[in-house]
Amino acid sequence: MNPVDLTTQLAGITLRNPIVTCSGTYGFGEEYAPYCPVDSLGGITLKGITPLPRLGNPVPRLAETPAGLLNSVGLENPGLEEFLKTYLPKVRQLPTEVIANISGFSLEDYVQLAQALQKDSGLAALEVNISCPNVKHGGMHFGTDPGSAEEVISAVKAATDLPVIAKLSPNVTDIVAMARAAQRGGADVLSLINTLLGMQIDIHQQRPVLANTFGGLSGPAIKPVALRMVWQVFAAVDLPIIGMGGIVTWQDAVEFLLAGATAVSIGTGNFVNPQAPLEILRGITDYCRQRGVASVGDLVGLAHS
Amino acid sequence: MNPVDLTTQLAGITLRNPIVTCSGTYGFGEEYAPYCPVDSLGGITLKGITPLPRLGNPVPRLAETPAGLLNSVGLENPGLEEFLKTYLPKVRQLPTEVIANISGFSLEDYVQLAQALQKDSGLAALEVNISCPNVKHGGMHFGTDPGSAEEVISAVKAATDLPVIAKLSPNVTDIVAMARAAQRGGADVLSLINTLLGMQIDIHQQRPVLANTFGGLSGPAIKPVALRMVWQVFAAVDLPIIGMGGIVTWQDAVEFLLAGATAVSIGTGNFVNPQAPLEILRGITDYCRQRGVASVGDLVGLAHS
Amino acid sequence: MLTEGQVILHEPLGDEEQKLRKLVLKSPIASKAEAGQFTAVQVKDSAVPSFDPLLRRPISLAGISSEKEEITLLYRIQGRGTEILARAQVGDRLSMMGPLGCGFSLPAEGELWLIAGGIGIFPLYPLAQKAMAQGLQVRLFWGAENRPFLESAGLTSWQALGIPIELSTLDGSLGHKGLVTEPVGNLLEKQEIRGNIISAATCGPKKMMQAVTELCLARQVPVQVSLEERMGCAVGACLGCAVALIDETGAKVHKKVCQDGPVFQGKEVVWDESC
Amino acid sequence: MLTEGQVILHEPLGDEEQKLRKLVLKSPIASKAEAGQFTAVQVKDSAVPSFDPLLRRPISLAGISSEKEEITLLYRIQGRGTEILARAQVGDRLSMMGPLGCGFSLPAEGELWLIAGGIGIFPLYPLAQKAMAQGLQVRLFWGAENRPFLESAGLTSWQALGIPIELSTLDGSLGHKGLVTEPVGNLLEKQEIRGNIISAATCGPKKMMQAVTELCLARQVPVQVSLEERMGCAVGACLGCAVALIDETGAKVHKKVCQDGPVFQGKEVVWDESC
Ligand SMILES: Cc1cc2nc3c(=O)[nH]c(=O)nc-3n(C[C@H](O)[C@H](O)[C@H](O)COP(=O)(O)OP(=O)(O)OC[C@H]3O[C@@H](n4cnc5c(N)ncnc54)[C@H](O)[C@@H]3O)c2cc1C
Ligand SMILES: Cc1cc2nc3c(=O)[nH]c(=O)nc-3n(C[C@H](O)[C@H](O)[C@H](O)COP(=O)(O)OP(=O)(O)OC[C@H]3O[C@@H](n4cnc5c(N)ncnc54)[C@H](O)[C@@H]3O)c2cc1C
Ligand SMILES: Cc1cc2nc3c(=O)[nH]c(=O)nc-3n(C[C@H](O)[C@H](O)[C@H](O)COP(=O)(O)O)c2cc1C
Ligand SMILES: Cc1cc2nc3c(=O)[nH]c(=O)nc-3n(C[C@H](O)[C@H](O)[C@H](O)COP(=O)(O)O)c2cc1C
Ligand code: FES
Ligand code: FES
Repeated sequence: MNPVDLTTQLAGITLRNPIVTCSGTYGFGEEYAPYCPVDSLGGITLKGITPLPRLGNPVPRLAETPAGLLNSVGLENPGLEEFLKTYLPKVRQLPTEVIANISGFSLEDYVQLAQALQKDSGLAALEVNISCPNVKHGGMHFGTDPGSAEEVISAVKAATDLPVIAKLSPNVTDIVAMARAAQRGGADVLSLINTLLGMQIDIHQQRPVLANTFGGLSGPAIKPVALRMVWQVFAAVDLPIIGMGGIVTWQDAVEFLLAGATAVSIGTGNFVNPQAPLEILRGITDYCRQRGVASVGDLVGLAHS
Repeated sequence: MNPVDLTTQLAGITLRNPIVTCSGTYGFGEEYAPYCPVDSLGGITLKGITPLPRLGNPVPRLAETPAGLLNSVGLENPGLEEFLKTYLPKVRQLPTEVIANISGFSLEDYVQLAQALQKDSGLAALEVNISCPNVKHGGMHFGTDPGSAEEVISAVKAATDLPVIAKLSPNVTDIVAMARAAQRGGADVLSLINTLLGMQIDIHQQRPVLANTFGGLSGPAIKPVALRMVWQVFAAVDLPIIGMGGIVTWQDAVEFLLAGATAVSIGTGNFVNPQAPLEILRGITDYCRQRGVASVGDLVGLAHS
Repeated sequence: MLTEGQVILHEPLGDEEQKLRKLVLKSPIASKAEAGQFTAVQVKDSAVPSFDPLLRRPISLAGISSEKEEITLLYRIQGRGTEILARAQVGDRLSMMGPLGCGFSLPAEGELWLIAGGIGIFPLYPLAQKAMAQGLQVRLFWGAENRPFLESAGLTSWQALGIPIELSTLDGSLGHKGLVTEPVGNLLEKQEIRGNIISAATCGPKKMMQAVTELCLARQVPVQVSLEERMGCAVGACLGCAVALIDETGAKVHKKVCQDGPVFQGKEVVWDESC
Repeated sequence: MLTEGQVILHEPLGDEEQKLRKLVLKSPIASKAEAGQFTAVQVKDSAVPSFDPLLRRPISLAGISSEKEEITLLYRIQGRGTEILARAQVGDRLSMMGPLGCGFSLPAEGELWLIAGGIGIFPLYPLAQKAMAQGLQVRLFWGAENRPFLESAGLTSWQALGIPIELSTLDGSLGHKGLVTEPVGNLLEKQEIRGNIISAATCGPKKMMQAVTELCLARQVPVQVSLEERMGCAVGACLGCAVALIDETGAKVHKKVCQDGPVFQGKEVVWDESC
């Protein structure tokens, strides 16, 4: 039996396989290492960083929902300076491709972050989060207005020599319009989806469960929406896609590949099963083998035909 | 112990309690009668009708997802003429308030339907579905563009003397903008949410499960999104809200009331438990009694303060 | 009717590897049910509520005993729903809706041919019992993968009825080697049966039922077909389970498998469309 | 470490109406665990996968036996997660992550006061055992609703340790009537204990731990607190379980209950903020 070729090309980055992990769910790459060897992953995406350190939102920050998870972490992060000093030297040693994730409240924020993160940082790519729904001021704007999205992506693109991944918010009327805007801005890859804005109410205390009222919904509950958006964007825009949103099992991952994702990213799934990436990798490999698929890339978008 | 006052006022309509059922999930009111006495309901909403009969989409039309259901029924309905002839005489006899639900592909469609349905029809209100995601041409447009939404609601309002309920789609960037547009158009009540657009892929056959590719996601999976939208609209727009999306238990229903819904509507929950409306009614009543709440209306929006 | 059925017996049906199960429940459904009707059973494996999986599963009534107030469900473990169902223990109570839908109707006289494909055999047994009780002649055609399946899925009970049985297997391990439609077609061709009053009822894979219907109609044999479709409400309220039919006027209409069916007149079904 | 723990014993702890459970598992976690650490256990009640409920539940290690490779979890049935957990049968295997977090540290010498509120008692028992093994003097203050709770939640095991115990109940049914902080405060006030080297460890409701911390710090008694927060990953990767602390420089920082805690120095915790 021939081995299945798992290597995955994403706009010049070569991943050993199509499995990556989602920003904000995988810390800075070391936390899950005892559960899932980092060198078995195609890549990891780091927690989103901002120019200045952020304490994030008050707790409770999490709420469980039917087959889902609400979070209102609110972009807690050490800030750019501390990231460069303390985290970057460690993450660049990790035996996998490392994608940084950046967030900002203004165009200047994004540019400042992008300028500080170039190819010589050892990072593989820059994922631009224009979609975090938790930050009240500004964050949402870039992710829901095509004009602003184009502007911020092209500013980032101009500021760094790293490949640029635009991470899209699902909280929009027209995901394809957002994807096209990111493409016009020069994005090399699209990453979708971020979380859906949701909330939960504590009926005993008669107030929202999350201290921040709203949070981002992730996990299996949102998988049908994520898959639909990957499908739509694949059909309309000629850029590679990192698909995410509710992937826990290998079957979920195969759905995303067939819908048009070149790589798949695991977020909340890690909380359910810290070995989910490993099991997904194994499952995808077996699926290819059983069907005589020589390269995992051959699955991408197959359900469209 | 004083009895709890369950009567619910919705823009001039008096419901005996705040429990109604969702359009498209409760047929024309008789199908579930053996499971849940119609006279125990505050109201029922009929399957959406269009001017002409529609066969709807090919099967499979349903797919189960984690804590959710995708449907692509595609507005199958007997059309206005047959509705008036065969269905209306029966539904107007039902011992509860009956809300008709209308859909169209043009402004004229909506006006035609609205003109045919006046107070003397015996109906309690007209719910205008500007949000059905299943129809490829037109349907979505009214539900995602504030200008068109305002236009269609005001045309309907002008054409009927029945109270007008605008049913909003969650597939938008800004639900409050849509709610405001409906208010400007003269809506008496807002109803939210309709289904989220989603899909599922059959990894064995390598094609979408639904013959129509996309379908509307309903059920517990979408509850956090629905609740958030009800919360946002309640905070911003001064119109009564019928809240729906994933309500199966009485606790779910109380969450919606506390978020700002004046009435709650059960859709997919009926499929899970055909006595869900009864159990929800009982649960809400006990909740009020145990907390010394005299009238269910006192719960509405309570979690905002 | 929404009631709880209490599990009285739950055991593998035949060889374990066929993944077939027999589930007998004490249920008031028994007193009202007819052959061809079904129940929508909640699949849950725990006293603690969960919304995943969400929906009930439609399962045909494969045995109806109104005296004992018992119904029998026969099913194959196929996915998560039936896997969960398979874990029900004797004594457990399952939430069931039913009897649902419209079952088979019996001809007034003559010979009733039952034509089954695979697990499509299950709803036909109570029909055979009822037909024989009414003095009709019953004949079974049953096709499947192979002998172990047929033997597991209840062949002996059928043989016990003492009716003529024509078996087919794809691998030839029992009966005719090939499709069930072949023996059906052969017998329909025979001169001597031409004079008889024959009607047919079929249940199985869609393609097979279509072929059976075409064969029968070509010989003016009326045929009832039992269709399957994914269900939401199971009571006619959601239009999830639509099937396309040609009505008396020749117009294409949609009916609901759950409420108008699952049994339809074969001549009405529009086979070549999914809906 | 992700391993499967096999259920060896699972029984009500004390009165059924207290809804407390004792769960003993054979688990490699035992060989590495320290008092104050916890495990994140998957709550599922069926062999068939389900995503509702979705998340693991953090439960403290209430007993650690490295010789027998056994851990004990004590918990109260509160919601769906623990209800499902309560259905685990002897022989079942539960997926567990752990040992997780940073536990209590022991002082080098002197007297260790354990101050518990309600089920906050559970992680303190292995700490008491370890402290006594190292020759420290241990004293317990334990407050709860009423006598049946205290007796159910393990009072006899504590009494068996032969240490001084001050009980409080809200209804006065056992020990001091009132809050656990009152006996703690009273003893701290007493002249004679002033000279001793005392340190404290507390676990219980947040408000109670805050009061305990304030009392202790006012008397220069160092106090460790075991905090609770809702968890996503349980390994420090999601920042769901943040707690606000004041670091050495006086700056407000966030730490993670799951990774940096659950045990923190009381003096560092910013109590008046949720985060
Ligand atoms: C009227 C009727 C009678 C039936 N009688 C029987 C019977 O007697 N014995 C038996 O073994 N099976 C029967 N089935 C099929 C049975 O409902 C499906 O096998 C079962 O739902 C799929 O297995 P699962 O739930 O384990 O799969 P899952 O993977 O858990 O199902 C996922 C979803 O797909 C739907 N689905 C999958 N396959 C089918 C199918 N073939 N038909 C309808 N929905 C499907 C399920 O309802 C569910 O919503 C009947 C179906 C219908 C419509
Ligand atoms: C470090 C740590 C150690 C713990 N040790 C114990 C123990 O030894 N014994 C014990 O009985 N309980 C313990 N708990 C609390 C236990 O995790 C919660 O009681 C339990 O998650 C809530 O019960 P449930 O899952 O049945 O409720 P559900 O209603 O099913 O929970 C819903 C959600 O809320 C979260 N949640 C609810 N209450 C709490 C809470 N108080 N703290 C954190 N998350 C919560 C759950 O994790 C879940 O995500 C501990 C919690 C933490 C953080
Ligand atoms: C706790 C948590 C924190 C997150 N933080 C970030 C973040 O900092 N930046 C970002 O782009 N996305 C963030 N996300 C979104 C995820 O990267 C991912 O897009 C989303 O959760 C959907 O995938 P999933 O369903 O597999 O979790 C976060 C998600 C979770 C659950
Ligand atoms: C099978 C099905 C058919 C539906 N048909 C309609 C319809 O005709 N008109 C409409 O406005 N909404 C329709 N809906 C949407 C529901 O009325 C409701 O808004 C949505 O399902 C969310 O509520 P739920 O989660 O309680 O089901 C339909 C939903 C389902 C599941
Ligand atoms: S399943 Fe709802 S109409 Fe048939
Ligand atoms: S639970 Fe994820 S960081 Fe603590």
